[in-house]
Amino acid sequence: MKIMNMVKAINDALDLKLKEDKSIVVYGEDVGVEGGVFRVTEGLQQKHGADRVFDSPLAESTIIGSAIGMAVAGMRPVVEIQFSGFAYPAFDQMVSHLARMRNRTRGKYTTPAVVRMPYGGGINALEMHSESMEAFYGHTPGLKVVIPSTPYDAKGLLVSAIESEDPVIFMEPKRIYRAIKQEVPEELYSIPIGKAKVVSPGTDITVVAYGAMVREAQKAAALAEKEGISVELIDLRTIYPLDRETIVESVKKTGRVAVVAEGPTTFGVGAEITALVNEGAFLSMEAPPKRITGFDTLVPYPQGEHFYMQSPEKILFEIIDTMNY
Amino acid sequence: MKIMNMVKAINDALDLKLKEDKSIVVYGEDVGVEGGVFRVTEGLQQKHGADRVFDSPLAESTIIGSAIGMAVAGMRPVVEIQFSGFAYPAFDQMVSHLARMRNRTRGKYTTPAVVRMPYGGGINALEMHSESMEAFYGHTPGLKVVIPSTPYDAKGLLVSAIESEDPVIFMEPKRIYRAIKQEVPEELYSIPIGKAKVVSPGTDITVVAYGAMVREAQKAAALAEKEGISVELIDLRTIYPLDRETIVESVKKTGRVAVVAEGPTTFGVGAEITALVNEGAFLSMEAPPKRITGFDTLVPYPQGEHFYMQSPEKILFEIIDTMNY
Amino acid sequence: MFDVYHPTKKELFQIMDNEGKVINKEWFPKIDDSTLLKAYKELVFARAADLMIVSYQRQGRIYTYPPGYGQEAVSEAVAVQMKKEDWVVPAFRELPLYLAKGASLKDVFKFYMGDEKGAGWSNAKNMLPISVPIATQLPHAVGLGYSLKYNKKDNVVYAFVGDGGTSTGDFHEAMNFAAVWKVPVVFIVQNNQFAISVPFETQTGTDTIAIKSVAYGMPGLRVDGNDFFAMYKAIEQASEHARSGKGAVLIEAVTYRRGAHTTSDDPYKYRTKEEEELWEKKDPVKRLKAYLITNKLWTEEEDDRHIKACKKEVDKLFIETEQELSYELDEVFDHLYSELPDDLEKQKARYKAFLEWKAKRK
Amino acid sequence: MFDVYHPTKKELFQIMDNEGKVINKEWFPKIDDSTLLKAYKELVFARAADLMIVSYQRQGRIYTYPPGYGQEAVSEAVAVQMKKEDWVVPAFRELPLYLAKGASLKDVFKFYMGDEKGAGWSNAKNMLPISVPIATQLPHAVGLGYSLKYNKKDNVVYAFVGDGGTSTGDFHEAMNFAAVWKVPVVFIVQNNQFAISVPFETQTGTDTIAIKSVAYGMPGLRVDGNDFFAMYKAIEQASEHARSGKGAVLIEAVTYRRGAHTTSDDPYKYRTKEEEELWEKKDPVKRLKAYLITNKLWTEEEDDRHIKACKKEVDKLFIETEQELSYELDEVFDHLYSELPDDLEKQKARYKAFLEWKAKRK
Ligand SMILES: Cc1ncc(C[n+]2csc(CCOP(=O)(O)OP(=O)(O)O)c2C)c(N)n1
Ligand SMILES: Cc1ncc(C[n+]2csc(CCOP(=O)(O)OP(=O)(O)O)c2C)c(N)n1
Ligand SMILES: [Mg+2]
Ligand SMILES: [Mg+2]
Repeated sequence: MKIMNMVKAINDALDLKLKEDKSIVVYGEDVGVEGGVFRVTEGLQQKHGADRVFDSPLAESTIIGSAIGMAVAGMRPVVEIQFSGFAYPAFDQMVSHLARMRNRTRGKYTTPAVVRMPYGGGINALEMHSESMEAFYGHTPGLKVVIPSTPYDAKGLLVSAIESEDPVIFMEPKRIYRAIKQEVPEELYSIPIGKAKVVSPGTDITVVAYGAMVREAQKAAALAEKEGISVELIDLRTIYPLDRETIVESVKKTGRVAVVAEGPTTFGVGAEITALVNEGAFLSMEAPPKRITGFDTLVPYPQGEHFYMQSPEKILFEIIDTMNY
Repeated sequence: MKIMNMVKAINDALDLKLKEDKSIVVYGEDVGVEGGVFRVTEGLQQKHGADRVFDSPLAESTIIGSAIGMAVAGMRPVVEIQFSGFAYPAFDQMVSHLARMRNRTRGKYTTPAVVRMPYGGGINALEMHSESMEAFYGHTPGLKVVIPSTPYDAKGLLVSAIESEDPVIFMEPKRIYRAIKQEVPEELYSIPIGKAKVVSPGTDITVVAYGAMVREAQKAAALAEKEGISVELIDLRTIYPLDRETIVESVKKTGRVAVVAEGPTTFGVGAEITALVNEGAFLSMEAPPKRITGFDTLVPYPQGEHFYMQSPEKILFEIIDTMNY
Repeated sequence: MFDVYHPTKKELFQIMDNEGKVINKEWFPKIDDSTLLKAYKELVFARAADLMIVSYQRQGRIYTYPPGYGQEAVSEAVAVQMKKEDWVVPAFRELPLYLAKGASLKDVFKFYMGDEKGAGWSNAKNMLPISVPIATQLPHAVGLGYSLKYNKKDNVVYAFVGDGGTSTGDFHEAMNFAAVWKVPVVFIVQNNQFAISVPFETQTGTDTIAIKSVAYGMPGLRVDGNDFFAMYKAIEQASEHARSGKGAVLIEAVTYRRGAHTTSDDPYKYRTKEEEELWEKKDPVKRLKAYLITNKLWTEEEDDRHIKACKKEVDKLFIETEQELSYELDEVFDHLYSELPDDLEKQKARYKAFLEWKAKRK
Repeated sequence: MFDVYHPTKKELFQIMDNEGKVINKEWFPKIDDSTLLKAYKELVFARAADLMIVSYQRQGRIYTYPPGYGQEAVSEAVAVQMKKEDWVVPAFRELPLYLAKGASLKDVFKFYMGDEKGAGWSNAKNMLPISVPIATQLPHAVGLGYSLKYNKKDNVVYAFVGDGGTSTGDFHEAMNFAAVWKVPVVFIVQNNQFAISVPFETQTGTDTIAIKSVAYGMPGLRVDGNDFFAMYKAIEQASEHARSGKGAVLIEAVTYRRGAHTTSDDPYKYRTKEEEELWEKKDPVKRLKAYLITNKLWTEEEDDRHIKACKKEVDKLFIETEQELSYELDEVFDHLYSELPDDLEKQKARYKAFLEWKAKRK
């Protein structure tokens, strides 16, 4: 075991997998020489060579498009999009090809590529650097969407993503890239994609979160505890395919649910969780599911970002509201 | 009044607005000389000149990107994306600029452009020609998303879209481009964006639909009638901003709701309708909202499309199921 | 050769004239007679199939189809000299090449009859499916090229796109990546003068496509795409260049789509009969046939017989395909992921429940 | 001029050397002394501001900032000769130009302090905001150009992008549209040798950016971007071309980003001190100053005084901005749509309810 932050844990997963499997290559803007603007790929080029870890020209569509070609040819590309807000030029490649090649060719050609992208707010960044638009990818048939919330999960989930036979959009909560440190095994291990995790059990209300919001929800749960409310906190870990069962079972027990997510509310993750709870635990529901999610606005520039971001107190406010329903 | 199909009604709206307002231009691939692959812009170049109605190179990103520039400069571009499945190369321009320019500049620069795109299945087309991904746009803060279901609505809503100070994604259900004929006023009129329409009142269950699905839902409602089920059918007309009130009021009365939509279920329109009903009419709900929506798959090629598309019978099946809850 | 016909000179590389007479001996390729005849027969077969698919479409036995009529020599020039492990990245009008790569015509039929089972070319090795979104396949070609280079194979990637496709961002990005990464990709632009109704002059600001190679520091060549020998030589040179590790090449094949854009299109909205007649004279099959007959490699009688045989074969395969056609619910669900996710499992089960209900109801 | 320095010749258009000596009299532009001094003073002001913003950032008084240090002459050459109604479409390193266009330095501060109120350049006419997603602004320039042409105005659009930006699809599409539509856009590529850590050779397959103009049938010119006179002349010629209805032009301004990519970047990861020193010799402000002093238009004393005055002015404005800084909840909601949709109204109200609850709770 070694103390790692998320940056190191991801780096470690890449390093170990690069060592193990020669079909893996890692590339993207500034990924090679510089080791990424967040230093996630630091040292990997020196260790594994410039034909395996390298810089690409500034063009997201062909970063992902070329990865599709490599994957079809049997390689395992792990590409980085510098910020999720710059993935949109590649949206067509993701929606039209990355997600579709297997289905289109009845499994003859597959695209087991991983697209890593830091996402989310809270780092006082310029516009387009703080998005949480995971629902776009969750709504795209053919993709898997994974979001870790801790260094330990980041390593284990990334290993699974790389080993997955399906394309995975791997979104990294950059806000907690270095904020959480944790004991992480030095060897390879994997955490299954598609399984949520009950972070802490509780009896009064289920709170569903993922990415950087898990930590906020944990703090909120502690505050709620003081108010006599027992929160069952679930970390989604995977946005698609959703682990509906874990959530439904929890809500059957608690009768109440709140979703904490950064992205815009409408057509967002909170809506889908609401729907699945309705479909799976209708008769247990004692209050309407609560969406503690982003405004239907842009993420404000840093001066206004605090209005937009979820805080433990705001989560508590909504939990109490739901308890009082 | 004149009998028109949807193609003619849209053509009429464009023609009248082009005549009225010199700041309007209409362009896109094959829009000018040919009059569009669906003939929606037929005759407009001859009438209004090649500097106002014209063909563009094959490049969706710059079709929409250039429209942003024109709109900022005070023009009113109405651009066509040939099929909604080819809008993804322009996704970045829509998400990062079309939707954001007003907010970014605190209203100094605005982008009152209309992006028309035929969408939806049921025409036995090749891959990428049958998508219903309106949830992508509905989830994008800064856009309005409008979908007509009849010739009359198409004309009136398009006029509103062109007159709107905000950018509008105008999605046209190509499956019923020529299938429905109706009396349509020859003069200009507008239908407000953001207001749903109660197509037919009922007491047992609310069915929410839009675009080509309204017609299927109408047929289903007729079948349900025979089974003794009274359906209140609502045509959303606008995907964002949603007319939550009309739906909530209806469900308060009926206690049950089903959503009919072509797009994938997960993170789709059905989820959002479920959430808004929970939030607005929780205590009136007698059954979980039903999503009669697309599989989380690609739209199959024509031989398999019938499995994917909603039919009156399938809608009835789910309505009965919800009534029996 | 790339210097002699440098794109800045704006010359068109040709070897034979419209009557099949060799006008440029210097660059005449070395092809033995049997290969040449094979190529011609394949051309004729593809043309027969193409025309018949259009007529099946008219009969309502197939959905929308984009004919390759008039452009066949471009992809046949690749077909006849590619290696087994070379990759083909199609646009959607390269019928002779699909067949030469091992695709069964039945798969082509299935695809245009609306069945995914035809899309992946089940019998062919190393060929991507037809690309519906224009030019989006070119980045894939770069990735395939990278894999060849990475694995030190001496194969190449043949990537096709149309004149319209050169306006897209993906065209540019792929060309630039290919140049920077020095990958073995031969980009072939089939400049057939139109993108649906939009003529070349409305599509791009240059007189040629070949000149665009200059922007990538890549060899480029403007070739008469209806001149089989010129196309053959161009592909030979480009392949050699790419195969030997010197990087990518851009070939502009000047040709003409003699048919409609697709069976849903009406060309008379945007072009004239005169123009069509002009290009009829330059027809690639006609020209190669003239060469073969002049050089006593082929006769009119053989030609008639071959055409008839082709048509018969095509029709036999088509009828078989019609009979084999089937589409189960599983097809909708089972190929999207490596394992069926729970959600899809449930959605499938739900649909089956509906079918049962429906059956009972009647 | 575009023929004389045709990009296929791969020449660099220069007028003065590193010591400010005129080495190319033939193309020396006509600028009167007062305009020249104005330009120089603006350069110095922008540089002072730029350097001070970096130091404010170090002090934690501003967020991430991308310095323009070393590239100032490129945009100043536009600043000093553009017309009032000309459009400016920035990338994000054109500080002298923003100010000349009428933007207040306070807006620049606000933007980098994280306040949207600075983004729209409240006092400036016809200038788009800084473009965060690289090169995506270029299609907007085409649309602005179309509107000028459509409305028969003799204005032009100056659109900026970096060397990295030329790899994007939007760069290509915009260039192609501009060529086909013949719109009055002057595209200015600031080739500062790097895109963050990625050097020019890893970015593109050609030796120059100017050569890419050939792919669009557009005039192109490779200019020493650190040579104010060369830049001035190039912009003058390009503007004349565009203004007179002849269409777009591509200018490659060869320059160097002397600072970090942004204040979060560490250039020593990817470049050497030696390289930096090399480019220090070519610094644009230093060179213009040398010219002015040699030609007795300016003195060291005046320079010192001016720099001091600039710094004082910058600091005054910065402190004022700090004091004025404010951000209300309404700012988050009220500018997204022309009218506040119900959903946003409710979300805002809900947030206010939370704030009240929170206030009471304490
Ligand atoms: C991204 C995208 N936009 C639009 C279309 C619709 N479309 C299909 S073919 C075509 C024209 C293609 O022209 P070209 O590249 O010259 O190929 P050709 O059809 O002439 O072979 C268009 C616009 C598409 N398939 N993909
Ligand atoms: C579409 C997009 N991808 C990635 C980024 C992140 N990014 C910001 S600046 C930059 C490099 C830009 O290089 P260049 O165009 O040469 O401009 P320079 O910074 O050198 O002025 C990158 C990759 C971005 N802003 N937008
Ligand atoms: Mg074409
Ligand atoms: Mg640069």
